[in-house]
Amino acid sequence: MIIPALFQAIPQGVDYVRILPELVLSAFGIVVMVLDPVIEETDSHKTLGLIALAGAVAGLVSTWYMSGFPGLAFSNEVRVDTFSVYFHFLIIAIAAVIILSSFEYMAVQRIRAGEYYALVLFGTVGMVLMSSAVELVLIFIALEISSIATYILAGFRRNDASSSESSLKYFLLGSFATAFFLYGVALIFGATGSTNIDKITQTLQNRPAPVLLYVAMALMFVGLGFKVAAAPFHIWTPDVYEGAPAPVVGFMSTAPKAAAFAVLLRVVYVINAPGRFWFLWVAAALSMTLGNIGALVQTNVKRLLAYSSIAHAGYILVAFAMTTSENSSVGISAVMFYTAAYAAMNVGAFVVVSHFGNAGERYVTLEDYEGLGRTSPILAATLTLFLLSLIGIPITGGFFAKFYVFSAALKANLIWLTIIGVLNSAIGAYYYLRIIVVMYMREARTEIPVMRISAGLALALVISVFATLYLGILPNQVLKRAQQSAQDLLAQPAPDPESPAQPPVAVTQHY
Amino acid sequence: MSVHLILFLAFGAVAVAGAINLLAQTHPINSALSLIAVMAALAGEYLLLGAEFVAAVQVIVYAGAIMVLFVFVIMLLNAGVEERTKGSRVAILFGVPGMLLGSLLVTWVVLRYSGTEAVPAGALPGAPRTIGTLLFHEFLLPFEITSILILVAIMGAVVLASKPPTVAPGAPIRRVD
Amino acid sequence: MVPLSYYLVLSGVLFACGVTGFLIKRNIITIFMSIELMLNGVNLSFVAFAAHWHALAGQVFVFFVMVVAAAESAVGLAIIIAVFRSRETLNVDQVNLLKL
Amino acid sequence: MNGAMNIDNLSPYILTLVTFAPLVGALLLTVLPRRDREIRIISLIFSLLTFFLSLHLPVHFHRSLSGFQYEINEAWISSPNIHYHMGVDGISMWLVVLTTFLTPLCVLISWKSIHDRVKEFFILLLILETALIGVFTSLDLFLFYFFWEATLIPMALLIGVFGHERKVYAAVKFFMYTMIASTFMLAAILWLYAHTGTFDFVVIRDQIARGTVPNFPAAAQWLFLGFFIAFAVKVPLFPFHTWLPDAHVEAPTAGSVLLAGVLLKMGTYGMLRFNLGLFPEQARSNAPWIMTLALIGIIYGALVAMVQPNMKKLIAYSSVSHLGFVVLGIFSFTQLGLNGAMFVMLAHGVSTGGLFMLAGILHERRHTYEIREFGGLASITPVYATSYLFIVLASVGLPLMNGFIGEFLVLSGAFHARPIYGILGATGVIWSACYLLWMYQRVFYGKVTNPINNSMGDMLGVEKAAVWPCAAMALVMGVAPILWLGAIDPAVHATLNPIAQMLSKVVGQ
Amino acid sequence: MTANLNLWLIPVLPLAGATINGFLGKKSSRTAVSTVGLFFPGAAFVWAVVVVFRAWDGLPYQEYFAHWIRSGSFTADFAFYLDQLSLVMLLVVTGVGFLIHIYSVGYMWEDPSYYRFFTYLNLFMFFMLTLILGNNYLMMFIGWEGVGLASYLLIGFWITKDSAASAGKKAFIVNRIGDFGFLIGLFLIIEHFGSLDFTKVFAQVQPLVPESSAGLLTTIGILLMVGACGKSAQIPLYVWLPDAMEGPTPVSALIHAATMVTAGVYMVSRSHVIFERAPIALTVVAIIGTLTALFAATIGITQTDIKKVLAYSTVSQLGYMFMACGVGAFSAGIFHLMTHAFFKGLLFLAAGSVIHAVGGEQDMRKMGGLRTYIPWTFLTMGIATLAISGIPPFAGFWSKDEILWNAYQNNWVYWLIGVITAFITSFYMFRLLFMTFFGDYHGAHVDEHGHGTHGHDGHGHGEPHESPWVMLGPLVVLAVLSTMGGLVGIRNGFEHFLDPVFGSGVAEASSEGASRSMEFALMGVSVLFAFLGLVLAYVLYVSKPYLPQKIADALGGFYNAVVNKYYVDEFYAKIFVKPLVDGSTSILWQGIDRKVIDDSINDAADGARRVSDEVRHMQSGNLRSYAGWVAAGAACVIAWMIWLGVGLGAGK
Repeated sequence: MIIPALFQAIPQGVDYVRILPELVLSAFGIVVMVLDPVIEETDSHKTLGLIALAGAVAGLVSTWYMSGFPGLAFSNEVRVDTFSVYFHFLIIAIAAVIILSSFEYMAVQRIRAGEYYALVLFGTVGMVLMSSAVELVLIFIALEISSIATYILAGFRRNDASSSESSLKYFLLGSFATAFFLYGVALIFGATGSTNIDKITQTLQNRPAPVLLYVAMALMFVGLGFKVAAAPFHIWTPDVYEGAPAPVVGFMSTAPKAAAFAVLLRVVYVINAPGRFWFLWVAAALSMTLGNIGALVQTNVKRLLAYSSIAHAGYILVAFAMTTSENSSVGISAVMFYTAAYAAMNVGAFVVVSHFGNAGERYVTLEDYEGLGRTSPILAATLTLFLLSLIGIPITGGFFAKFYVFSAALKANLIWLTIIGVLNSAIGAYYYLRIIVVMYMREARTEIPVMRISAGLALALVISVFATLYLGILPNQVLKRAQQSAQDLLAQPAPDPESPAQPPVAVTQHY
Repeated sequence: MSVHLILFLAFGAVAVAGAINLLAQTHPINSALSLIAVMAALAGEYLLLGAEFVAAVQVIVYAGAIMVLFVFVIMLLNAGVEERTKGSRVAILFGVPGMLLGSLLVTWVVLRYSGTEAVPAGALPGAPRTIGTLLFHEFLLPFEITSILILVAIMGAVVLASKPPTVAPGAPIRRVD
Repeated sequence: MVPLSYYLVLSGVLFACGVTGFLIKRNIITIFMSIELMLNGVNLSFVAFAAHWHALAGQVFVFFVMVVAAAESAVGLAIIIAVFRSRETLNVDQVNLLKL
Repeated sequence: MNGAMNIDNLSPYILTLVTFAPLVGALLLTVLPRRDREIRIISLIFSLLTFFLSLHLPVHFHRSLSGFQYEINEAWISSPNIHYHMGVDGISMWLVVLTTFLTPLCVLISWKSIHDRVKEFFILLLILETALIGVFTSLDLFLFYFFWEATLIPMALLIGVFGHERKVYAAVKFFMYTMIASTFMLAAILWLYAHTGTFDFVVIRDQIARGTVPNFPAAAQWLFLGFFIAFAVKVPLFPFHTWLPDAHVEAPTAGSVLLAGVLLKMGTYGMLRFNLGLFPEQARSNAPWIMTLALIGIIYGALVAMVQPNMKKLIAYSSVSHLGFVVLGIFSFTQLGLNGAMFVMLAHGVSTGGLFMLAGILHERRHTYEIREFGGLASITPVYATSYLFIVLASVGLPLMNGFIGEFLVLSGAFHARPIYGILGATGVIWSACYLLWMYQRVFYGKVTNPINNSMGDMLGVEKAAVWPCAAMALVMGVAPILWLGAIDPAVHATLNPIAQMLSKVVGQ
Repeated sequence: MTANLNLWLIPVLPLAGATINGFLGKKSSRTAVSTVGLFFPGAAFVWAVVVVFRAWDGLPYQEYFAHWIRSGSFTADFAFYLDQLSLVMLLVVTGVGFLIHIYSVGYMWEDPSYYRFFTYLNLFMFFMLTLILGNNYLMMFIGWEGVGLASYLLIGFWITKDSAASAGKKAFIVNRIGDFGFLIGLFLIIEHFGSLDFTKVFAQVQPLVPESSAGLLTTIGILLMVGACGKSAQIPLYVWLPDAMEGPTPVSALIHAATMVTAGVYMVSRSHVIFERAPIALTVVAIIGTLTALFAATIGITQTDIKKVLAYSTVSQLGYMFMACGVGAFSAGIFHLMTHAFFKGLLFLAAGSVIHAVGGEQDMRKMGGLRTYIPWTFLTMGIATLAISGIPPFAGFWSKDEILWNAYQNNWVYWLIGVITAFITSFYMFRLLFMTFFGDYHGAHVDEHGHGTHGHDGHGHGEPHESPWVMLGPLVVLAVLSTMGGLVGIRNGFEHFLDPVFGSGVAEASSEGASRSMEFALMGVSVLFAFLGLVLAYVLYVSKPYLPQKIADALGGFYNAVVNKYYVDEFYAKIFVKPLVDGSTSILWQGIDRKVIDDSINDAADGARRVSDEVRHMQSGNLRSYAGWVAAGAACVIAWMIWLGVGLGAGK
């Protein structure tokens, strides 16, 4: 009796298509992991890197394939729609670029590559799953996969005390925050009797939100706020980013954040989290202000970019503070677009930083960047483009993203938040400008060795530059996707006919 | 006062006492032992709630496996008595009051709003079999994906705990023009 | 018969103890233990709610939490070992290379 | 009312061509090897090409019509509703031509003076040109803001990379001032979009005029101020002007020329196009204090210019003074005043551009702008002295030179608005003579006080080629302003007319 | 309507000369430069004469060329207007101008920047003729400012001389102050009459009744007078003219005596329609004119620089002309303008000849006894002196008499001051003559001056010597004109000629009948005073040369004040220039710009940096602190959410 029941419950083929990217990435991750001890270390950088890259590309292809099969899978735990496809694409693309840029980094830093690439791929699995999961349990596990992978990645520069410190801080605080998140999940479960987002939504539809739900939301905000580095939970960011390897920072400042934003979007808009407005408002304002102000006097480029990532989280949060549903749709697409634009420019920036850092990441202070405009004009120009995008100067994705977010905010009549935001973006311009200033307007005091740009890094840069410019000049396609996603997300969740909904307490009949 | 309540209070008392002892002890081994006590007491609470499987796992996995790992590491690193360094005013000035405020508020909300209806002892029998069915039905994907999690953890442990390469990263690489 | 709220309060107290431990303990391993304590507190809530809602999903959740905790502890202890290697200390107040 | 009609089917792409031709040049330069001579020549070719392309505009312009011409309106981004909408009227057309006119001269004046990072310099210069032209041709507020912000970086880099001793301070100051101010404009633009659903200037203007924008009356004053602050800093209007002297002193010559010649006009153009175009009532009600600030700028700028020991700073402060005239004219709400303001913009671009080039020539030889370093140059470098005097006279506002026409019109307009404005503004004619002639005397007259100067060479061929067109243009504009005013007048009339209509409506109620 | 006169040729010809010399002169020979420089003004003069004959019956005549400014309904075009008034001016300017050009060939021959001089001089002619011929105020303003420019360039002609440059700048700036008034007057005209065309404006003014109190026309009139004060060196803006003597002497003759400085008189006369309807403005004009005449004359007494004496005399004579205008006798003013052009031009040229003769010396105390060395110069200068002193039958007599008569009819005070001034004029002019040409030569015979820096002539001087004929020729012609020029005024012939312009105004009506004898009596008085001046000068400077010093000592402080030109320059420097410069430096630039604006911005930036440093310290690096922040943040969020939840929960 059990066996047939089991078979009955085993998911159908289409279910697997709906997690195909995850499967593909995991498979490649395992291949990398298995091959690692087999291959000579000298070869492993290239070979394993290429396999990982192939995995990421395959992940992109499978995402494309998956996009043809929208719907729910695995007992309504995974939802494939434009929204999740968008984040799949984004996160896997980030991973691909990071892998590309890591070829050189791994070799220069003499880091064993096998685990690194496998961890990137596995981490990516967690992140993409976060974006498509609609079951809090699954979200939690996916979140942990992505978090643990990044904790480890942060500690990969093993000879450097700061790297392990970064890893430790990230790990302890991350777990601390995860506990809050988990507590929130528990209280949601307590408040609604379910952990499936769609069901929670249905449950909450026609009755006032219980007080417990407010507490639950508060705790979830703490956890997710930590993951996206929103003030006042941003505090770990500078230390961790400073110590972690540069490409990893590029990765973890964008991909897990994108995933966390995806979760936050689901939590905020699908569950229609009560009482969120002022929290998000304050968090947005605080993040922007603290991030920008903190960055003003930084001299370490990685740390500076860490503060900037706090500020950018703030800009993204501005778009969260929409209340009515028509504004929500703009807000959601603004978040999504901003995430993509931020990914393009920030990954690019960290790729350049990792290259300039040289062995042991020796050259990461502003002083080291003096005169780079002359010694390494192409990289300096590229970094300038990314920095301009971070400032929000036209023709870059950063500009349009900011523009879009603020236009959404004004549409929702968030006038003060918009003003705080635009003023912040003006102040923020100062510290990005400082990097440009030292690169171009100062002469090098000591000669800093600059490596030749390797092919992988060059390709990574080209992709980042292209993406930054594409999002700035022709944002239409991406915007359309984001807007479609917003529609999908906001549409009331309907049970997928292919996998019949089961009551959450199905097993209780045994009792 | 039913037996049920007495048992609840007893286990609860042990758990809280263990937790406080964890904080109070200065040697990590003592803290670890206190934590084991907490976990054991919680396993008792789980049993009261009918969660047999969970209670068992709590003892085997948590108290057994995980805490052993802790103790092992404590011994490995030869961790001694904690120094009472003054590293953080913030934690004391903001953190602890914040924690107190938060937990008081949550307690108040829980007492006031979560309903006072009693949970009968063994209200929901969580036998391993039913749990297993659930795991392979509804929670198949999380269950499977957990393997990835464990894979990651293993790899991480291997990478981080192994001795770092003795070869430091090479000297700065110069532009080859 | 024990009211649900009792369980929840106990769970909250354990969670709070965990938080306090994180705040006041200096030994990294103990701090990590405090996190485990927080997780345990949450677990109790899950089980209590599961009983309250007659939903076994809560118990399954606890199972997953334990797995995650196990994985975390593996990684966490490895990290602690790595830190100890480079810093020769387990005092968290002395792990402050990265600041400002 | 709606002036937007496509009247010239032959040239819908001309604006795109003109705007992006320099960018194409810049892109071409990026892939070229670092051979300075070729880079200079190619930049010159592209800037000249742009200039000749832009001449298409005035040549085929229908002067009797007041609306936008050479329009192109393509959807760019569907949501938000952003269009690639370009067009020029008699106001913006001349500013485009001014830009394309000055850029080749900038290339020429930089021919010898830039020897380091030549490639970067000309790339930035050409990018800047594209952005500047874009500002004047955009009719979509998003597009406008896009180009508006795009001017910042090339300019800041030109100052910061190719400037003099305190270049970094100046570049950052310039950047931050304008950046912070323009965020207010961004907020205003976004508000308009949120309430009208479009960025199209013409559509928004008509909606506002018809009163169909929700919540507009409550917000109008703030919107007006949002735009105004951005423009006022750019102009720069007292008391937002202190970035200008620093930026000018440190900037390389070509940077100063474009900064004073065109960049500042972005502010006044913005006031004319947006503050007046979109918010006529607010513009009118705010006019008194704005005109007062403009007056303070005129007098204050001139007085401070008078006592500057540094030639470039002096010219910079004179720009503050001259731009005060423009603002005064714009907010006088008279046909005369607005025509004059437009004309001052153009004239100032030409003559101050020329002055900066001349100052640059001096710096090229002596690496200083300090006036006391010089003296008696007239006997050493007669051609230079004569060219300098010519441009000085244009700037002083001698009749038959370009400066006079604009100032006269502005002042008579201001006088009409309120006599005291005209009177106080007219003191500017005294001040400008004071500071410029005094400076000229100290630099050129008397005996050669500094023996080093005896070995100074007179103007070189490229320098003549850069400065003399300015001089010639200054004269032509003074003698035949009708060539310009013919197109400006109807456009100004159209800008003013909605105001007049609206006023009569108000009075009628 | 007359046939097309091609009036445009008259200004454009000198412009062509200026252009050709300006571009090509540097590389051309002096002869070529002189040819060009003389031909074009000469041609202009010829054409002007032709125009006189062709236009005689067709006045007023207008000629339109092109649009200049069109803005809305306001237009100002390139157009010329010719009537009897401009005709007179045309002839004076081209005629005297041409003579001075000829003279300059000799005077400037040795100058290294010979071509530049002719360029500027021709340029001046262009602007002056534009000023005269313009048919609207704006065209007039072109010329008005243009002559200012030419004046600036020519005063500072010797570019290595600092004083010259300062003088040029001063002239320009003081003129600008006048122009400021002029411009505002124009704005008022535009404002109320919508045009600047003479014909259109005057047609609208014509029907207005004279204002009994200060009104629009009065305001316009006074503002125009401010402009005239600047250009024609009247109180309080006369200060630039004496300094302008730094320029080469032909320039002083042409610009600062004969033509440019009279532009103010021309402008006021041109605007007579306005002034006649604004009696208060007229009174202002008269008072300014009268006071200037007296004031400048007194300074003239004590000056020792030959050109400065002439400069103050010019200021004084211009005062006469304004006095004439102020009493409504515009034609008398113009008449004096014309005769003044003759004799003052002559005086300057002769003075130039003297300076030329003594090697650049301008101090009269170092001259003396020159009549034997330079007889022609002495002769012509003597004639001019007689003319300016108002001794019949020389030109000055007729015009000055005309003015005084008209002044007397208006108010005897004007007349009285006028006569006193005439006396002083006569005195200092003869003083000049006597000091220069009589007594013994005090100058050094060796060459001390004139080389390099002064650059006048450059050739050495042993003895004072007579100038070449190219210089003496114009002297002689002007001497003839100074002698005979006044005769056109006999029987009011000149006034009648101008009647079409000014109408048969005051002069005509009152010169009838009974007052005829009065006129003669007054004439006698003034001539008597002129002779008194002559005699006094003779006594003091020829027969008893020790007396002046005694008198000076006796007068003490007052004398010093007069010698120092009443300290007006110092006064202006102290009251206007210095506070302006110091205030701009310390209050505006260093104060407001640096201290207030920049410092507050920098303070804001520093503040941001300090805040940033504070924010940075949140990042203490201590893990437990971080957890503390997170916990505190979490507590806030929880508290807030519970507050919300409870509030909402209670509501439902």
